[in-house]
Amino acid sequence: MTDMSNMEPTKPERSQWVDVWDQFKHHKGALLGGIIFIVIVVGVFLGPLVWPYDAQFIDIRARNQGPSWAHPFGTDQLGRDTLARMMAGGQTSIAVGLTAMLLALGLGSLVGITAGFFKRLDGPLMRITDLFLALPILPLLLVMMLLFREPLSGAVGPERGIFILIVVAIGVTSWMPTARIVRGDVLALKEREFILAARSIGTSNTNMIKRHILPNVLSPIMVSATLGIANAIITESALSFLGLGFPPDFPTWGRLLNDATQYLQDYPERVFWPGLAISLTVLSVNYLGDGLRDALDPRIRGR
Amino acid sequence: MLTFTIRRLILAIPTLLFISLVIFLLLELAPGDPMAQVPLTVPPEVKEKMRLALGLGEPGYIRFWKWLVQFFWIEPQVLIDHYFGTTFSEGKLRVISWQHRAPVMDVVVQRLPQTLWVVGMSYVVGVLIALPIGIYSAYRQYSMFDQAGTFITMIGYSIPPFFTGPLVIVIFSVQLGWFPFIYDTTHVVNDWDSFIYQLRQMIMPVMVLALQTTAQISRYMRASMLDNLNQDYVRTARAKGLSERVVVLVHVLRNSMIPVVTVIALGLPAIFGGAIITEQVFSVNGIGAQLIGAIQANDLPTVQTLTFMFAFLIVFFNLIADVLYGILDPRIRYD
Amino acid sequence: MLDNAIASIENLRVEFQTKDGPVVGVEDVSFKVFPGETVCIVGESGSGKSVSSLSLMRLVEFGGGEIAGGRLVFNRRDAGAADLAKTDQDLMRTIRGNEIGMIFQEPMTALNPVFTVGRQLTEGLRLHKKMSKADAEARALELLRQVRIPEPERRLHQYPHELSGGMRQRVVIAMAMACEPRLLIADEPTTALDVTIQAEILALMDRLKRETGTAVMFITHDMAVVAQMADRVVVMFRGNKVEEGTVQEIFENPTHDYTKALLAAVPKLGDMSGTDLPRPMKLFGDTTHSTDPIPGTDEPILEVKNLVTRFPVQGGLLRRTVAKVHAVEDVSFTVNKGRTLSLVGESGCGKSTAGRSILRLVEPESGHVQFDDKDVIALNSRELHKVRQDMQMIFQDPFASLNPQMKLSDQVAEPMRNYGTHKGSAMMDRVAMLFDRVELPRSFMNRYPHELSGGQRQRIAIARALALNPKLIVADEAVSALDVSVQAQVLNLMMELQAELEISYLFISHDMAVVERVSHDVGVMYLGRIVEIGPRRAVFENPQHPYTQALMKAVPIADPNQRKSEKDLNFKPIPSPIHPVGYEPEPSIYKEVAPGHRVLITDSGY
Amino acid sequence: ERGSDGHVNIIYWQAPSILNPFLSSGTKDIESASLVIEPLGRYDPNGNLVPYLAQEIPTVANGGVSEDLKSITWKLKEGLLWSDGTAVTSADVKFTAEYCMHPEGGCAQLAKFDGVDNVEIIDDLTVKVNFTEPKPNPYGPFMGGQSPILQMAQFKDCMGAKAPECTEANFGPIGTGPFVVDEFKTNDVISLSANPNYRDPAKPAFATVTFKGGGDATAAGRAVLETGEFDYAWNLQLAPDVLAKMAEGGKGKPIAAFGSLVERLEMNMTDPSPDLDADTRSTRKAPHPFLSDINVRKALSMAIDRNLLVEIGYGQAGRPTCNLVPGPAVYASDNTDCLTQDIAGANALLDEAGWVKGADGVRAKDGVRLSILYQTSTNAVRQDFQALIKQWWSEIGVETELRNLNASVFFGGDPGSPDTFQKFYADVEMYANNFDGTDPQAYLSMYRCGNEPQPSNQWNGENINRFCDPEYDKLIDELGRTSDLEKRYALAKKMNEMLTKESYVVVPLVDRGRVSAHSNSLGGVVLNTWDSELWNAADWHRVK
Ligand SMILES: Nc1ncnc2c1ncn2[C@@H]1O[C@H](COP(=O)(O)OP(=O)(O)OP(=O)(O)O)[C@@H](O)[C@H]1O
Ligand SMILES: Nc1ncnc2c1ncn2[C@@H]1O[C@H](COP(=O)(O)OP(=O)(O)OP(=O)(O)O)[C@@H](O)[C@H]1O
Ligand SMILES: [Mg+2]
Ligand SMILES: [Mg+2]
Ligand code: NI
Repeated sequence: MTDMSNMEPTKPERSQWVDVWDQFKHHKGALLGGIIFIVIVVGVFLGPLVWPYDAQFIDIRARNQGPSWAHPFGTDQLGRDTLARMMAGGQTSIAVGLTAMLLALGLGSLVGITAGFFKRLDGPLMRITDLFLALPILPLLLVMMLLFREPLSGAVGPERGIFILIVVAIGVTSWMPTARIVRGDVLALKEREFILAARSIGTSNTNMIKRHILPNVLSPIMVSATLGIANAIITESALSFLGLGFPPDFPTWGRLLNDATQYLQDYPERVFWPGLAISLTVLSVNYLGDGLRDALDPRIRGR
Repeated sequence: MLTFTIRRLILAIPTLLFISLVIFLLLELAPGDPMAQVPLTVPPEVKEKMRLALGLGEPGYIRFWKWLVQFFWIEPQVLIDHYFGTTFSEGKLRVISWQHRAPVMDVVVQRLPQTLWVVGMSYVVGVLIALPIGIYSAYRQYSMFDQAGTFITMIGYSIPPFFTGPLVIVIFSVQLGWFPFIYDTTHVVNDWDSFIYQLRQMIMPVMVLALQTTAQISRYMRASMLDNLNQDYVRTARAKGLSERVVVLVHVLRNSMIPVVTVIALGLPAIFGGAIITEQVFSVNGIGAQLIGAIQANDLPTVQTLTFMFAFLIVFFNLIADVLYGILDPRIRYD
Repeated sequence: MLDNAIASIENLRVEFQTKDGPVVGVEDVSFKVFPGETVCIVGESGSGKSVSSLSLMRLVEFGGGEIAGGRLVFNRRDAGAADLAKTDQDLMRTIRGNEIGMIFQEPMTALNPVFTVGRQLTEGLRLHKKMSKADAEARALELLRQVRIPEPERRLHQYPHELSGGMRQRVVIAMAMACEPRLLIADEPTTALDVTIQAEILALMDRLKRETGTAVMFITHDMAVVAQMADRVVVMFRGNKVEEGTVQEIFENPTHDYTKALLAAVPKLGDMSGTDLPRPMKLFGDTTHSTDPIPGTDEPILEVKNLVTRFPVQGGLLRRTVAKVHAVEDVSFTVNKGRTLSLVGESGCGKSTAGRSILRLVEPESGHVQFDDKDVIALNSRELHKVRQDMQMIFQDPFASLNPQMKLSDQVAEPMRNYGTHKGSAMMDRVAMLFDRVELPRSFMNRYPHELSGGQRQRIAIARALALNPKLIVADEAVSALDVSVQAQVLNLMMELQAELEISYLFISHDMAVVERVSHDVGVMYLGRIVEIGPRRAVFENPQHPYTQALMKAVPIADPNQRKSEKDLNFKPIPSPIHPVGYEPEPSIYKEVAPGHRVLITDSGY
Repeated sequence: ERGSDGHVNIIYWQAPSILNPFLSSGTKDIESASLVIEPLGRYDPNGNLVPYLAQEIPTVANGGVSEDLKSITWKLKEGLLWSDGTAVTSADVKFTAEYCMHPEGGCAQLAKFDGVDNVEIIDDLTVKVNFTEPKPNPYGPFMGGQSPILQMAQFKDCMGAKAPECTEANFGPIGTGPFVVDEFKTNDVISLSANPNYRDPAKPAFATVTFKGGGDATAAGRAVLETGEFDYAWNLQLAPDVLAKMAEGGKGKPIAAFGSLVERLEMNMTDPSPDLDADTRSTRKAPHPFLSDINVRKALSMAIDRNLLVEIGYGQAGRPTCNLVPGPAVYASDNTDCLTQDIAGANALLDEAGWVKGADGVRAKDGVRLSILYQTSTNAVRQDFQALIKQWWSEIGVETELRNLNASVFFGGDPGSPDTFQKFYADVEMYANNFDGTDPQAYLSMYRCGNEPQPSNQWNGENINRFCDPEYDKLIDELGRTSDLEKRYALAKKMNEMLTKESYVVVPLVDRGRVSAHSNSLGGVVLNTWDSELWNAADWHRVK
C-alpha cells in the first residue's frame, strides 16, 4: 500500500493564513482594493498629523476657493480646508462604516444562524425580523436618542456617546437582510451530510455552529459586508442631515457630500472629493471582500 | 402549499397586531409634537387647545384601540361602500390625519398612482437592467464587461440619491433642458403627447432610483448564476447540443432565479413605501413624501397607518417569497 | 476513413490552465471505436478517462480545459469524417446529443432539478429531430419504456428529485440515447447503484448496441462490469494509455504492471466460497500485510430488536402527519465483538436508515437497541453523547460528510476535541498516528477535502471514525465510490484494524463481492425488512429467500467468459414504502433453515 | 381683463396641507388659502392696514373703534359675493368668530380672538366686535391672512369637534378671493381658476393657477430662475452664492423684503447642568454658573461679526441687527453698537471681569470654565453660523460644544424630550422668532418673569431665556394699558433695549427677510412680509 500514499508529492506544512494570504495575493482586484483601502485609512488617520490645517479652522477670507497649492482640494463656503475636512470626515465615516457594518453583520449572522439552525426559534426570530423591517426608522432613532444620549454622554463622553449611538442605530436598523440571507443558507446547509457526520462524532451545538456552519456561510456574509459599509456611510449622512448625528462641526464624508450638493453648479469639485472617497472606499471594500471570500474558500484556493 | 399558505396567513394576524402595537408604542415614546410646525408666534395655550382637539388628551391605550377599530373595522366598510354604494361607514370616524384633517386612506389612494408610476417603474426598470447585467457578468466572469459592471453598479450603490438626483437635474434639466424636474401629479395621460410628457417627467426619478435597484439585484443575480453555471446539469444540457443561449437563459437562469426572485419579491413592499429622498428631490409627492412629511409633523395617525400598511406588505410579501420559492423549486415542499 | 471507425482519438493531449500553471489532464492517448462495439476504458482515478470523453464532446473547454494537441476524428452520419478538435462550437452543437450521446459520471446531479423529466427528455429531440411536442413526448415515453422505468407516463411529469437514484440514472441514459447517437459515451454509469439496477442497465446498453449498431465507450472502475460488457479494453494510467486489447487479452494476459495490479485488486464473487471467515485480500506487489482470516468473538456488542423507523410525510393545516415512509420495518440482528455484519439490498430498502437509527442520528419509532449493556433508545442527550464515543459511523458519501472548509487534521481531531480524550500535542500525535494508520502522508494534514481523491477522502472518514477507539463502526457504503485498487486497500485496512482492535462493523454495501470478502454475517434487506440473515457462507452459498436468489444472480462476474444474458434477469419494481398513518404491517417471522440462518416467511412485498 | 393671461404656476417647497387657516397655522396653508378666502383687511408691504372686504379700516378717529377701546365696528363692502354667487353678510363674519372660538375646535388662530367677548350683527353689512377689556390693538380678528372670513353656509355643520370631518370644505373653501379651488391634493398640488364673482370684474388676469408644493428650496429656485418651469417661488432659503448663481439663469429674479423675523441667540440664565435634578435643571432655582455674568454675555455678543453672518448665510435676505424688534420702523430702536465685531474689546472685558485664560486657552474663574453648549435646529445656514461663532468665541477664550437637533423635536413641545428649545438644556441656543402683524406687544410680553418654561407648566412658557426683571414686567403692564401710538413706540423700544443691549440675554444676529422669486414674465408681484405673500395675487399678470 505504500506505493499509493506516495503518489501525492509531499509538500511542506503550511498554515491556513499563509494559504489565505497566498491566494489573496493572486487576486488582482483584492490586492488593489486592499492597497487603496489601506492608503485611504492611513491617509485619513495619519494625514492630519502632517497637514497643517485644522478641519474646523475657518479662514473666511479664503472661502469658496478652488484647488490651489495651499488648499489642494479647495475650501468650503466658510473657508475651511477641504483636504483637512476630508481627512477628519474620513476618520468618522470609516470608523462608523466599519463598526456599524460589523454590528449589523454580527446581529444579522447571529439571528440568521440561530433561526436557521434551531427550528424552534425560526418562526419567532423571523417574525422579529419582519417587525424590524416594518419599524419606521426615524421614530426609532428618535427614541434611541431620547433614551440613551444623555446616559451615554455621561458615561463615555459626548462624542464617543454619539458615536456609539449612531453605530448602534445603524446596526440595529440594517441587520435584517443579512439575517434573511444567512438563514436561508443555514437551512440548506443543515441538510448537508457533514453536519450529520459532525453530530455523530459528538459535536455540540455551539461547536457545530462555530466549526461547521459559520465558515460555510461566510460568502453571503461577505457580500453583506460590502453592501453594509456603503449603507452605513450613507445612513450616517442621512442622520446628520436630520440632526440625529454628530455635532454639526464634525465633518463626515456623507455630510460633506450632502452639504456640497447645494453647490453642485457653482463648485462642482466640492462634491467630487467626498463622492470619490465614498465610492473608492466602497469599491475597495467590495474587491477586498471578493478576494477574501475567494481566499477563505479552500475549494477556490486549491485552484 | 395551500395549507402552508393558509397556516402562514393565520399566523400573520397575531404577528401584525403585535407589530402594530410596537409601532404605536414606539411612536408614543418618540419625542416630538404635532405642534412643532406651528409658528412660534402661536401662544402655548392655543397650542395646548389644538393638541386636545387632536385627541391627545386621551390615554394611549384608548387611542390605540380607536385606531384599531378605525383601521380594521371602519376603513374596510368605507372600501365596501365605495365599491358597492352601500352606507355601512356613514357617520363613523375614520383614521384622520392631524396635518390636513382628511382621512389618511383617501390620501394614500390619491398618491398611490404617482408612487407606483415612479417607484414601481424604477423597480421594474432596475430589475430589467440588473438581470442581463448579472447574467452576462457571471457568464463572462472577470471579463471586461464584468469588471465594468461591478465598477459601475458599486459606484451606483455608494452614491446616494440625494446626490444623483440634483446631479441629473443640473445636467438634464438645467443645462440641457431636456426634461422637466418638478413632477406634475395633475398630469393626465390621454393621448400620445401627454404620454410622452409623462415619460419625460418620469425618466429622471426613475433612473435615479433604478440605479440602486440595479446595483443590488445584479450582484445577487451574478452570484446566483455563478453558483449554478458550474453545476453538472449545465454540462448535461450542453451535451444535448443545446445552444449556449438556451443553456444559459433556460437551464441556468431558471435555477438562478430561485433566490433572486425571492429577493425581488422582498424588495416589492418598498415600492409602496415610496422613495423618500428621490420623491422629495423631484417633488413627486408620493407615499414616501407623505410618510416623511407625517413623521416630521408628528402626524401620528398617518405615520401609524402608513407604517402598519408597510408592515402588512412586508409580512405579505415575505409569505409570497416563501411560496414562490416553493413553486419555483420543486424540491421544496412545505407540506 | 479507411478503417470505418466511428471515432478515432489520436495523440490527444488536454491541458488545464490553473494558477500554478498548466496542468496536463491527458498526456497522450490514442484509440479507436468501431461501430457496434463496446470499448471499456479503465484506469486509476484521475488518469484522464473523463477528460478524454469530455474532449470528444468538446465539453472540456467549459471546464477550463484546452485540447493542446492531437486529433479527434469522428465519422459523421452523412457528412463524412471531421476533426472534432478543430470544428467550431456551432457545428459541435449539431453533433452533441445527436450523433454522440453522453452519460455522465454523476447521474444524480446531471439532471436539472427544476424541469420535469419529460421536458428534459424531449428537449434534444425537438432540437435535433425537429419533432413536434406531441411526437417528442411519444418518443420520450418509448425511451422510458426501453430503460424499464416503471409507470413511464407518470414519470414524464415528475421532477428529478421525485425519482429514486436508479430511476434518475435511467433517465440520463434515456436522454443520451434519445437521438439514437452513433456513439454513446458512458462515464461510470453504474457507480453507486445496487446490483439489480446495474444489471438491468448493462443489459439495456448491450441490447442497444446489438440492435442499432451504436458504438459504446464505457468508462468504469468495476472490472466485473468490464468483463460483462467490453469487446475491447483500454487501460489508462496517469494521463496515458498503457495497454489496449480485447477483453480476453486483458483479463487473461495483462502485460502492464498497472493492469496486473488492477486485476489483482478485483474482488470476485465466489473467491471466498468454502470459507467461513473473512480474510484480507492479497494485493499485487504487497508482501507486508498478513492475509490471515479474522475469527471475531461470540460476545454480542450490539443487539437490535424489532427496530422500526418511519419518516413522516406531513400535510394539512397543522402540519399533521398524513402518511409515513416505512424505511425500516421490524428489523432485528446482533453484531458480535470483532465481527462484521453486512447489510445488502436494493437501493432505497432502508440500509442507511437502519444504520443511522442505531446511532440515533434519526429517531427510530420503536424497537430496542442494546449497545454494550446500554439501551440506546432510552438515553437522554447527555448519555447519548457519551455512548457515541464508542459508536462511530462512516457515511455513504465521504465527500459530503467532510466539511469542505475545514482542514483534514482538524476534522480527524474533532472527535477528540469533542470528548476531550486527547489534548494539545498528544492530540496532534494521535492525528498523525491515525494518518499513518490509514496510510495517508502526514503532509495531507493541512489539506482540504477537495484536494484529495475519492479514496483518500474515504480514508479520512475512516481515520475520523477510528479517532476515539470505538467499539462499533457503521460503515455505510464505505467503499462504493472507489476504484478497485484503492477499494482493496481500504478493505484490507479495515480488516487489519478488526483483527488488531476487535472492532465490530455494521457494513452496508451493494457490492456483493466486497460483502463476501469482508463479512462474517450477512443480512439481506428488502423494503425495510431483513428477508434473510445468517452466516455469510450460508447466505451466499445457499440463498433461501427469492429476493436473495435474484440478487445473487444479478451480480456481475469479473470474468469475460461468464457473461450473463438478459434473459437471466427478472426484476420486479419495488412497491411503495409509503403507507397511511394507521397502517400497521404484520411482524416479521423467520424460519431458521440452518443454525443462525433465518429466512423471512411472512410477506416481504417481493 | 379677467382670465386673459392664461395660466400661472406657483411653487411652494412646503406643500399646503389644508386650506382652512383656522385648522392649521402653517405659513404655506395660510398663504395658499389667501388666494381663495379673504379677511376684512390686510397689511400692506409697509405694515399699513388696507381694507379688503371692509369699506375702510375702523379707527378711533373715524369712530370705528370705541373710545374705551372695548369694541370695533366693521362695515362690509356692498355687493360682495361668494364665489358660489351668494351674498357675503355680517352673519358670515360672526360665524367665523364663533367657529374659531368654539371650545372644542382647537382653532389655530385662537390668539387672534384673544379678549373677544362676542361679535354682534348690527345689520347685514355691519358687525361689532366686543372685547372684555380695552384693546389698544383691536385688529386681531378678521385682519390679515390668518383670520379670513369663512362662508357660514359651507361651514355651519363643521363647528367644534366636527371641524376635522368637513374635509371637502377644508380642502375647498368657498371664498371671495380672486381664485376658486378646482382640485386640492393635500400636501401636493392645488388647481385653481379665476373666481367668476370676484368683486373687480377685470381681475384676476390669470384664468388658472397651479399651486405646486413639495421638494426643496433649491428645486423651487431652479424651477423659477433657471428652467422657467414655474412663475413664482416662495421663500428661497438658500445660500446667497447659490441664489446668485441661480439668478444668472436669467429666467426670473429674486425679490426680498423684511419683516420682524430675527435670528437670535438666547442666553440661558439658569443652570442646564445634567447633574441637577429634573425639577431644578434649567429653572430659576439654579442661576447659570457663568452666563448670569453680564460681562460674559456681552463679550459673547461682541465677538460676533454680524455682517459676515449675513453675507454668508442670507445675502440680500438678511441684514445685521441688534434689535429684537427690527420693524416696523416705528418700533425699531436705533441700537447699532453691536454691528462691529470687537474681539479685542471682548477679551479685555473678560480679563477685567476676572475670567482668566487657562493653559488650554479657555477662560475660567473660581473653577468655572467658560465652556458652552450651543444648540440649534438642523439647517445648513444655522450650522454655518454655529461653526463661525464657535471660532470667534474660541478667540475670546470660550470653548463651545455644538449640537444640532431635529427641528420637529427642537420646536415641538414634547415635555418628555430633553431636546426642546423650551427646556433649554444648553447654555446658548439659536433660533428665529417674530410676531404676527405689526404690533409687538404680545411678543415683548413673552419675557415676563414667571412665564418661563418650567416643570409646573409642562415646560410651556415663552420666556425662553428665563429673563426676570421687575422693571421689565412693569413696562409690559404699561404697554398693555397704553393706546397712544407714540407712547407705545417708545415703550417698545425701551423694552427691546432692556433685553438686548442692556442685558444681552437676547443677542440678535440677523434680521431675516424673505426672498422669493418670480419669473421675468410675471408682473404685479409685491412682496409683503406682514401678510400673505400672495396678498395681491389678483393684480398679478403676464408681462408682454
Ligand atoms: N477542471 C479541471 N481543472 C484542472 N484539472 C483538471 C480539471 N478536470 C480534470 N482535471 C485533472 O485532469 C486529470 C484527469 O481527470 P479525469 O476527470 O479525466 O479523471 P478520471 O480518469 O475520470 O478519474 P475518476 O475515475 O476519478 O473519474 C486529473 O488529474 C484531474 O486532476
Ligand atoms: N429524511 C427522510 N425523509 C423521508 N424519507 C426518507 C428519508 N431518508 C430516507 N427516506 C426513505 O427511506 C427509505 C430508505 O432509505 P435509505 O436511505 O435507508 O436507503 P438505502 O437502503 O440506504 O439506499 P441506498 O442504497 O440508495 O443508499 C427510502 O425510501 C427513502 O426514500
Ligand atoms: Mg471521471
Ligand atoms: Mg444508503
Ligand atoms: Ni500498504
